[in-house]
Amino acid sequence: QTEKREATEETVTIVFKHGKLAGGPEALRAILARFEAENPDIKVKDEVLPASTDEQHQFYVINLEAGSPEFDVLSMDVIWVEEFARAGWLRPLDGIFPPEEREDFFAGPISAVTYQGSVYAIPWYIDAGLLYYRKDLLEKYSMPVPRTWQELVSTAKLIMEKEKDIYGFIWQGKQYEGLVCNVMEYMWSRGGGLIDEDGRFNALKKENIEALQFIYDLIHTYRVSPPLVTTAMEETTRHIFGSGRAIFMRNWPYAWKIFEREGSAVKGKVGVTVLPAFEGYSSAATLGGWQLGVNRYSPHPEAAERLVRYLTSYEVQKEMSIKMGYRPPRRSLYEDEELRRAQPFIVELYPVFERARPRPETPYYMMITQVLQPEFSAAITGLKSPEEALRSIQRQVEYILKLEER
Amino acid sequence: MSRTLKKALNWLVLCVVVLWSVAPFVWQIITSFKPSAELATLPPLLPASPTLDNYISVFSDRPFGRIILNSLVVASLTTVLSILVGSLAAFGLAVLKPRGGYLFLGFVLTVSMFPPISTVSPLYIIIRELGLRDTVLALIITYTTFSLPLTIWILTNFFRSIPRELYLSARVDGCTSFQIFYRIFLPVAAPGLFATAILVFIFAWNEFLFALTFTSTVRARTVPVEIALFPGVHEMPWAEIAAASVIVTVPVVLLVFLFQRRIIEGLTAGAVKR
Amino acid sequence: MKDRREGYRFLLPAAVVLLFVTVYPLFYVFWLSLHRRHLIFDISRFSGLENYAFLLQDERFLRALWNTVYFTVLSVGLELVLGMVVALSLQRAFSGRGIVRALVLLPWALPTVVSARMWEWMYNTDFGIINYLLGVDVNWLGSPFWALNAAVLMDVWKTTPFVALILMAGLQVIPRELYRSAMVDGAGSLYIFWRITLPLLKPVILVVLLFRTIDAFRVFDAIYVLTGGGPANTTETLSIYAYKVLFQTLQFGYGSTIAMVVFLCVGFISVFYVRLLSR
Amino acid sequence: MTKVELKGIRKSFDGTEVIKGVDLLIEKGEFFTFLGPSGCGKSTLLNIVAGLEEPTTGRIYFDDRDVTDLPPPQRDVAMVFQSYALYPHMSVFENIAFPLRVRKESHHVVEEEVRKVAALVGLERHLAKRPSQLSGGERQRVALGRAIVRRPRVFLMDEPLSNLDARLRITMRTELKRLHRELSITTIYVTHDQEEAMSLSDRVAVFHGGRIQQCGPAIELYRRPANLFVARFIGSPPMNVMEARLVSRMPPVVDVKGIRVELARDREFKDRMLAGIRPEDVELSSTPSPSMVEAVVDVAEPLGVYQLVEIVYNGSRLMVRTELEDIRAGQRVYFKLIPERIHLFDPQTERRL
Amino acid sequence: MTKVELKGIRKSFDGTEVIKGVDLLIEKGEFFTFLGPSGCGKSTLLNIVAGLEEPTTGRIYFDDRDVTDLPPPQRDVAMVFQSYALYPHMSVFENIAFPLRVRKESHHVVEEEVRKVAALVGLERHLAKRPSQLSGGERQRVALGRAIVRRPRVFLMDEPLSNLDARLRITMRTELKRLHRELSITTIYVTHDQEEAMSLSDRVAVFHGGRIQQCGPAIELYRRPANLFVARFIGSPPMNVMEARLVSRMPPVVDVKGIRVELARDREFKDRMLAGIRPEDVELSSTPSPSMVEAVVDVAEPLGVYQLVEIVYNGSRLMVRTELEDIRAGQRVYFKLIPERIHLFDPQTERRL
Ligand SMILES: Nc1ncnc2c1ncn2[C@@H]1O[C@H](COP(=O)(O)OP(=O)(O)OP(=O)(O)O)[C@@H](O)[C@H]1O
Ligand SMILES: Nc1ncnc2c1ncn2[C@@H]1O[C@H](COP(=O)(O)OP(=O)(O)OP(=O)(O)O)[C@@H](O)[C@H]1O
Ligand SMILES: [Mg+2]
Ligand SMILES: [Mg+2]
Repeated sequence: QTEKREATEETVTIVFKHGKLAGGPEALRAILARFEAENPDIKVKDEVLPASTDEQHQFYVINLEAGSPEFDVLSMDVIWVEEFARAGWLRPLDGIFPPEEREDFFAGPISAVTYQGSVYAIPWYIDAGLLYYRKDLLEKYSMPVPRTWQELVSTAKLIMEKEKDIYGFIWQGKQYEGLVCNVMEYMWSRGGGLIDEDGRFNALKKENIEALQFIYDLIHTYRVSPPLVTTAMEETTRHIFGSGRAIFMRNWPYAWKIFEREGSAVKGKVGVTVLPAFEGYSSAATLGGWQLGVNRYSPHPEAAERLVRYLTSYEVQKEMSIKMGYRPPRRSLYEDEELRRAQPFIVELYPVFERARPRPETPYYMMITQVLQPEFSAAITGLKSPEEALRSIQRQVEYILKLEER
Repeated sequence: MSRTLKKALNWLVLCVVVLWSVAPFVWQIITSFKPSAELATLPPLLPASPTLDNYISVFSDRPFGRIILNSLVVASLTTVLSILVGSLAAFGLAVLKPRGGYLFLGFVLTVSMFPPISTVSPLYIIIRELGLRDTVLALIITYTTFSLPLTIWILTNFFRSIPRELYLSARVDGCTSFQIFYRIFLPVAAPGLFATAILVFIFAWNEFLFALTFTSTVRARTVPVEIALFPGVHEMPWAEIAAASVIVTVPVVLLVFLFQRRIIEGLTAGAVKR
Repeated sequence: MKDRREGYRFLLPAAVVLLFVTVYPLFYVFWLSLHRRHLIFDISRFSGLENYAFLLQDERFLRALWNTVYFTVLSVGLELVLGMVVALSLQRAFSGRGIVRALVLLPWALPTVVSARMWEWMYNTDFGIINYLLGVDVNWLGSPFWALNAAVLMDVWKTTPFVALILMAGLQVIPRELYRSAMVDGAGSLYIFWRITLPLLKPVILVVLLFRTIDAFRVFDAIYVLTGGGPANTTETLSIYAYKVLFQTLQFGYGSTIAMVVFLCVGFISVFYVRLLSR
Repeated sequence: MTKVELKGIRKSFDGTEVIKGVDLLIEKGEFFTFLGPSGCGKSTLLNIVAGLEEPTTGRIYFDDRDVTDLPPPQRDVAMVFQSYALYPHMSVFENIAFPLRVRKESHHVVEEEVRKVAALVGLERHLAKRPSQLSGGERQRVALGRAIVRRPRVFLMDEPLSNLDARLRITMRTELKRLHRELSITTIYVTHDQEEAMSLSDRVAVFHGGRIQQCGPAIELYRRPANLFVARFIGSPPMNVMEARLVSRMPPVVDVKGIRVELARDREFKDRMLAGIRPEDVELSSTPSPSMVEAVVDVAEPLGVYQLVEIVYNGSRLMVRTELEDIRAGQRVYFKLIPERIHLFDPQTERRL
Repeated sequence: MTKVELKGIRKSFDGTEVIKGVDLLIEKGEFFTFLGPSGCGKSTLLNIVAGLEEPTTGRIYFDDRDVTDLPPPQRDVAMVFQSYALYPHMSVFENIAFPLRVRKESHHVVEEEVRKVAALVGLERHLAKRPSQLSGGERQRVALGRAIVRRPRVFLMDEPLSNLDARLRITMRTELKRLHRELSITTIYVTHDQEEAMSLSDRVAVFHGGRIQQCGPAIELYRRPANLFVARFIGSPPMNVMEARLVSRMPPVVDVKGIRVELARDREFKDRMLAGIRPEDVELSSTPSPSMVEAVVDVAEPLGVYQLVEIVYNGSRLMVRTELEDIRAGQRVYFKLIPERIHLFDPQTERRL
């Protein structure tokens, strides 16, 4: 109302918080500059958050809890939106993100931004776990791309015996959020999971035990995964794979572009596919990606909403895909000719994203994951048996969820 | 002769000790000059094509200058405040000897043992309520307080070592207590003040827990937090971290080299006398 | 007498600051620890000793407690022994002693965060200098066995100089005449060390132990930055656990309970040493 | 010149009484010394006069005016300490000027006064130096200068010479004495060195256990010590003390460990007494003589002009000071006590008889 | 009993020579003292004898055996330090027992020896105490006991009395002397106190600037100081030194600041000399006499048996020691120099003439 008029009279500055983006600060700056050109009454200041998502989360929590009006637009991991919405820190965006438009988005991210019927953020870009493999090696030993975990193990073992100094399968096993993503993929692809049909939290079940056991076996029984995976994060594994020292790798899509760069040791030798599943079950990938929302305490909500709209618009998402390699959450973009030409790789991932599953959708996810991370870590390093770990998870999470009851 | 053998052994231990102390830091310096492409290959140890890029990008990609400024402001103001309040108290304790002074000193010592983690949550709430979140002021206040026990303890020892006759003499010459404090004791204890100041400065420059908790933006973030929270996509930019580390350690290294005598004096003032 | 009364005025500013910023929060944290308090969802209700009860069956807490004790005992023990060796060898005067002392002081003076980052990089499995120099392929920070020991090593590196310097100062207070006298009386260096040096150094050793034990027990930044508490919480100390609970999910009730426990433990340690010292 | 009077001064620290009732009258311009062993309360009493400590009971008068409740600056006294208490961060000039600066005297006055005083104590050439650059004697002089510059009513000096070496102490002693003569300011001097007390003072008060044992001119204390403590404390080497019995009243004859001595009649006696004999009051000879007693030299310490000799007779030891040069340990010697120089004390009260 | 011989000892610290060539022969059982002002290298030389320092050049012989390269434990010496160097964490018993424990003597022997020594130094009742619970003199005795218990070949003592107060020093001096007589162990004693040196020693070596200035029996040094340094250093208060001119050779008459004195003929003379006159070698009188010179008393310090008096004549000052009792400052007095007690020195070389 009056704000609109004010906005036209003086420029407002809105602050946009986000994690560091691939391609350096300039690419985003260019996009924002265009936004500023289109909206002369708005200036955008973008501020980069720390590397680790845990620290980013801590930043938001501490500031939002204190009602900080110091930033307007925030980028959020999929697992935070419900928590922030439940805490009442986000502005509902139903008005600028109508149900019709949501149709065009993948189901996973939409469900992640929806809390009690309203949307609190708009998906910005999307991620999901993938299997990277060495095309050249599989061809050399004429092995097919594995469709099941067991196949992956046997293929890896076979090649490892022939090739010297090569790891079989590397993934992210350090105690952090990435580990949860990895473990969930095994559980889902075994028919398990943490939340039952009725929405109850139920970790302790046969499928989950078997999945965890399998992960443990990857390292300690089949020995296709080196022990270093228990401390590896994305870049650790990407470096190893990128220097040609591994056959298979689980990672996010970002790695592809790096492998295909000039001078890469594996340029042209890398293939990408959906993650394997257990025999008789279907493959699953953990949904990742970032959403944009508006701070409830923002002094300029209207301007902030405009920025969110802009950044999640068809055009910007397309540009970010083409120029920076980010995967758009809009299905229709995968039909876009320009994008198909520029990033054929992204387009191929469509089926993966279609099937990507969100981690447990609960406002308490961050507390729960603090339980999951160490317990999973303990299970894959053999400090605890899978059953012990899952039992412990169940007990602790129940104590957390008791908060809800009053 | 055994004397020479003993000397040789001494030298050996000495070399090992020095090497052991310095080597990690030297490695950090070397790393800071490596282009990121060379990080992942270990031999050679030295960068094949040393570069200043890491140093440049620390400042160009990040508001690192501002953060150093924050740290400088926090550390210097903390030092000044802590010395001010601490030397007053120490003078009171050591020279005027009020009844119950020992209790107070005991209280101060007890406080010095408080684990910061035990008070960080209420302090966070208090600071938030006072609207001081993410300000250097919040850090200055907490640092001053947490360095006070050290300051009081060391300065009390220093003041005690000043002959009481100086106090009596100045009294007879007509000074008030406060005049004696700043005209006689402060100047005479200058070396002690200086030693303490350096310790407090180093403490404030290095503190992490409170800084991590009470600050959230470049407005008040300090150097250790910045280094701990160095942003990167998916992984640590090791070379940049190394460069940043080298930059922020420079003041500390300078202090140590210029004033090692005083630092050691200050450190040991509390532990060894008595 | 007038002096004495005047003395209180000089103590006043310090007393006010200390009371407000350390003592009051301590009572506050105790109060918090009696609550289920969750800042994010604005939940706050009095729960008595419920948190403490849960603590006793919280495996993660027990694990953290054990880690903390292990870290404290091992690092302080090593630092004392190494510190003594360094102190004895640096004790005698030689030219360049100032520089050597400054170099030795360096690890102590570096920001903990920086040294944690340094060691994290050196410990790196693939590109770390340590594995390279040793010619091994150990996953220092990833293996549950090595991680805590790696943290201990870092701490030893960082604080041995401090211990050595204090011990050195303690050595310097021992009159040289005592050694000379013992030498003239026919005692060898080892005998002198055990019968003269060590007993005379005892008070200083106790003070060092007190400082170091307390510091090690409340360790936070070093390990927080080095490993974040992983792998599998094998390096999670009480402080880190408390911090995560407090500030990653803003559970101020339970977090305060852990913080309270840290405080109590440190209290016990101090009382123990102070007893020894005053004997 | 100021008269200082102490009336019924007592002082307790934490319940233990350190000064147990002192009454004193110090005359205008007098050089008065508190003499006593360490810890007897000399400094405490001096501090009470200065106003640095409050007496528990008792009053202090300067020229008949009660100053007990005045703080130090208003009493207008100057004090010199054993450690000199020079301000190490100030030059000699500033040290001497300090009391004037505190009083906010004009620059001109300060400059002039300091120069005058510096000339008086012989420090003109050192005004720009720091105390750490001075020798012990020069530091001493700075401390004196700082006291003099105020032209105080009373000088208080707390063992100002005891940090100096023996040789310098003698020189400074002479200088102090000369200064006092020139300035004629009432001076209270504290020392535990009897030689210093004797050489400097008009009158000396000997303290022991918080009480004045005797008060009077130094030579008086030496000649007629009021009790055993004073007798032993004054004189070096200290007086020999031996048991004595009265063997006859008329004429009075005492037996000192087997030696009979006839004493003057106007003295008091008891049956059992303690006889005090100063080493310098024994006549020694290396040749026998009928009036003398034979003894053997146990230890002989030649000290230049004279020797200290410890002789043994009859199982008793006696320290003797002699100018004879040919005395050696083991030698047979002959000695005699000088009757009028024998001091007699009551063995119970230890008072002089 | 051991004979100690030093041959051509020199010692440098960091390039500066502290001992500049010392040759000495210390006889069996002798009590020998190194006397000299602070910093002259006495302690350094003693440490060299103990083996705690190596000489830069020179050799040390014990009973003609070269011990220069032996470490301290093998030299079998015992040392007493100025600070006593008692082990604060051990009881008196353990302190004394320490040298025996090091030698791993049986418990029985240790017990017996320690008790014997404790009795000798009078510490029987204090054996269970810690050093901090003892008085200065008792600590001193513990240090002595610890040295004695080993029955060493040589005792080395580095200013063992200088931490004691004046009175106790005199007592301990006598005791030391007696102990030495009883044990007859060769003793090297270091002090800067000339009185101590004179009273204790068989022979004294006066050090200055790293060289021996004079060596001989104490009384010899007092009577015939070899140079101005020794003359001034020995005797208290120190010798007055004044310029003197030879006015006639036959008979030899010198003019000391206007006073003409005829000297014995067998002495050496120069035209210009320095005359040294000890304060005790001036005859003073309060009544005029033709052979005497008039002077005025500037300062008078009564010290019991005698007084120290500073007199002024002809613009010169002279310190005089007198037993006259009625001398006061400002008074007119008459004095005379005793010709045979005037010491003459060459003003260039400062050697005795
Ligand atoms: N501030 C004080 N508090 C408690 N006791 C004190 C204090 N000042 C002095 N005393 C005690 O009073 C006694 C007398 O002390 P004082 O300093 O007057 O002795 P002193 O005669 O000057 O001795 P010294 O010759 O050693 O200087 C001592 O036993 C001392 O311990
Ligand atoms: N270890 C050393 N290193 C360097 N110089 C030394 C050392 N020991 C002594 N000196 C120097 O040698 C000189 C003589 O010292 P020494 O201790 O022998 O003197 P001293 O005659 O015993 O004096 P004092 O009476 O003060 O004890 C001094 O100038 C001293 O500074
Ligand atoms: Mg005193
Ligand atoms: Mg010496």
